[in-house]
Amino acid sequence: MVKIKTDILIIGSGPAGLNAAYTAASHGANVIIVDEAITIGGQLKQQTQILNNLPGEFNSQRGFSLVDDFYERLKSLPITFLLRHTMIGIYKNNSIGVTNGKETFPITYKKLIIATGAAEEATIFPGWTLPGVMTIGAAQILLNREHVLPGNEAIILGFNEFSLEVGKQLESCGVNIKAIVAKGNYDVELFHEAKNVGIRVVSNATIISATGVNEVEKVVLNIDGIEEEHMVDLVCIGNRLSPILEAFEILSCQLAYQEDLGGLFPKYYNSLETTNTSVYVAGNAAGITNIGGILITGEIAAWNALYSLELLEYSQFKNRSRALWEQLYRIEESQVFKARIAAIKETYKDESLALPPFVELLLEEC
Amino acid sequence: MEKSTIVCRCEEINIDEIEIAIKNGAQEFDDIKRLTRCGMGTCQSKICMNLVRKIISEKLNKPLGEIAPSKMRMPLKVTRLSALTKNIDLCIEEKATLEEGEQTSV
Amino acid sequence: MHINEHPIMNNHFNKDITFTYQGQTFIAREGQTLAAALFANGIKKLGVSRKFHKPRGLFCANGRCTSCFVTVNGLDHVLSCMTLVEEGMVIEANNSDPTVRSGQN
Amino acid sequence: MSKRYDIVIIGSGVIGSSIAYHLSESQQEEVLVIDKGFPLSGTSGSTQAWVWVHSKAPASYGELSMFSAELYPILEKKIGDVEYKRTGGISPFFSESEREKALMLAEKQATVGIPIEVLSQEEVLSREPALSPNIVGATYSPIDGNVNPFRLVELFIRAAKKNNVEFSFYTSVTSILKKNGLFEIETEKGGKYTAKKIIFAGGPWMKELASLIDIKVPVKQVRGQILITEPLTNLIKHTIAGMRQADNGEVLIGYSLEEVGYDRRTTLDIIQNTAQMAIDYIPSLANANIVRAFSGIRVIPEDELPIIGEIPNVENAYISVMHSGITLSPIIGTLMAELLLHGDTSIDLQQYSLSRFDK
Repeated sequence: MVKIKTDILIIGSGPAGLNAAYTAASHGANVIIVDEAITIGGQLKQQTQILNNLPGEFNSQRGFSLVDDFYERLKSLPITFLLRHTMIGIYKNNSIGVTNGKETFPITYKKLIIATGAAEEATIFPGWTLPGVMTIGAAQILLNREHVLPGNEAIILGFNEFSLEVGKQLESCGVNIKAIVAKGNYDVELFHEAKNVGIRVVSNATIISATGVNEVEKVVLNIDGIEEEHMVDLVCIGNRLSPILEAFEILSCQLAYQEDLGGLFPKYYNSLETTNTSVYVAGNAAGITNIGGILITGEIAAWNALYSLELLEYSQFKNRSRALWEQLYRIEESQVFKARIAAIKETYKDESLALPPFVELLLEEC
Repeated sequence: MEKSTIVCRCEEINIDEIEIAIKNGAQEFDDIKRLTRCGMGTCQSKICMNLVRKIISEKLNKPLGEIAPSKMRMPLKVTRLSALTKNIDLCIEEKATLEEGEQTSV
Repeated sequence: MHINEHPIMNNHFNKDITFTYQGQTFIAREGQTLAAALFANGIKKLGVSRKFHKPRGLFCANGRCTSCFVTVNGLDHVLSCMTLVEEGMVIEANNSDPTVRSGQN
Repeated sequence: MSKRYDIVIIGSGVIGSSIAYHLSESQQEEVLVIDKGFPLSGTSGSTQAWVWVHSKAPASYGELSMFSAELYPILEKKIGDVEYKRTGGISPFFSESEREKALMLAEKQATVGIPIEVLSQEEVLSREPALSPNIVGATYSPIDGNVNPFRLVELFIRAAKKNNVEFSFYTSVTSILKKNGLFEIETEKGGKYTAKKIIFAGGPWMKELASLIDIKVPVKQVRGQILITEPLTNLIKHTIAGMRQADNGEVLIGYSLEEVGYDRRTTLDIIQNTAQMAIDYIPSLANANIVRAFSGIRVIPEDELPIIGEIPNVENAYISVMHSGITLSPIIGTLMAELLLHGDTSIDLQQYSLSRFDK
């Protein structure tokens, strides 16, 4: 019979979960980190681009090497990794139920940090269910994690920083990107970047259909009213991300909505505690942001969990907490930070609580 | 977009079927789910939830933020029954048994 | 196709293994997922949908969409994107609803 | 301005919808059905939906259930395919000591014509080979079956709408006053309706609803948690006490009963327990994937028998609340339509009157 107890339980071993684990374990907390994947790192494992916006304590590096970096930091700390374990639900006493596919058992915790990250939104069109049509994240996983070529001739649907980055990575491995399809307005700077590397971006364009017998063979685009056909064996859907909500929902955390945070997300305070006491949120699950924001929110959640476990002195906690929020303000896209602070303000309002002066200050600043 | 375009990959429910459900009074994802089986398949609406919410928002002219998400169910991922049976002696306080067949039927 | 020389990353696979799909033998790298091993061998269609029997394959690669189910060693509906390939694995396409058989684990 | 109706039904679950449909068949009355939510968001949408007769006690209640089951084929001809299947019902037992009880049940139910066989182990396993060899016997009746509750409620509503019944969903009733012999109904949305007659079909929410007219209805809420497998190839032919396989191949499994008010959450405690029960009954289910668990709040009257008919001391007010609403909806709809349109019923409902609790 498995019976597991811990101070801090973290769901998700992506950058937010790892940074939370590092912070928590290096201040004396027992930590269990649960992830359904085979190795730690979440979506960072297949990021080959050099990450900008890393907080000061991290060296500028590529995503997959940051995972190795974390591995080195974490291996001597009191952290239990439960990889290939999936959180599937909760027990009546609020323990988290985890399965490894063979058995299911509860983990009891004092504080829970949920860092389940984000999921890629789909884009629908006739033929989007064909094999060979996949999310751009899936194509990147094949390419960089599995070292498998996802196709030879590709169309990318959706023009944004990430879809262009993966487009470049695909090209560098020999995939011919026939076009990136941009719906309407796009970032001029991004357009020039694409142009510089020789990737064609078609604007004011949509996909009419993807067809093929057993897998995708052809797509028809509508570019500014003119139809264009392409023979392809790969269609990548490069839509936006939205926070993964399942765990929060079954924990009865209330949800809120902010367009700039990626849609629905769990309501939280400036402690990153959700409306379910002792449940914290970190990383993209708390609103879609950049890698810096992901790492910092992981640390903020951990500091607050530590403080409420009385593992920190007040002054130590207060100073670091403040510094982290200021760092977040500097590192995050301003509209993301604004949306986050607005969301926190809403949470206090909904719960009829006074806004802490510090948050008020941040509100003024942005 | 063609009305026959699939929205729910698992149960293969298309735009048309969702719009009909909305016409019949459905306002939330779960209303549509119960009428059409959209989101009831193996992925449990993880892929179609926001697609459907967007259709509802457009059809009813309501902000996306006001369209409730589908109610997520345990287990959060498909799980073998055999994996669920192990370790059950832990927290069960009231042993739930069935005396008469009709008791779970309504 | 397997990528032998990745432009940025070192090759983190060091062993080849074999598996069968629909009775045919293929080579994978130890450490790859089933979905990737199949994809590398040109197998994109992993099965058909329930209602209209349309082809299905890898879509999200993160265990969420359940489009990549295959049968592994007789056990139906295994997520190929979340399962590592193993030497000698017998993999079959997901062309009908799963059948539960006794005597498996 | 308030809109006038002959009959207002509160509750659009399987019972309210069935009554609405059966009332509408004669197309004599103007009928409105009000529901606080959307159809199937409550109890009727969270059930295994057995049409279950054979173990219903006392025998007179079993008989009412049997009459209802017999109406299903006729109902399907009128409202459309509700995936009704008379699969036969099997209620297995695991120890020889239970055989005695089974024989007594068979004897009692025979008095009202419910056919029950008490099967030996070989007979059970030959009828339903997927069942566990640990089963020593079972009661079996050919009258039991199941139905698709989503189709059933949807088609009741569709047929009623065709006959000009009006429905108002997402409408909570906030007050009911009786003035000059008419019921004045106000809703949260600000709607006002008057009705000559009113029917309460609020299922588990009946207590709160009835309090609007100062009536006490002795019912309790009981949560049942149900597991669903992904669709499987044919495995189970019969409706088995605790589980059934739906038309699309999903196996529904549920045994739990908990009194937790209106809390509709599921818990892994019950889910894991239910999973064990499923494998105890059908060992090969071990390899099936569970895709979801859900719960429904069942309503169970204090003496477990339906409460049907006129509400004592409130003229023109009626009630229909019961457990096993799926099984009973065809007969309840029929009888309530008779009662409201003709003032009398073809089956005596005296034993199901709300007044029985006054004693």
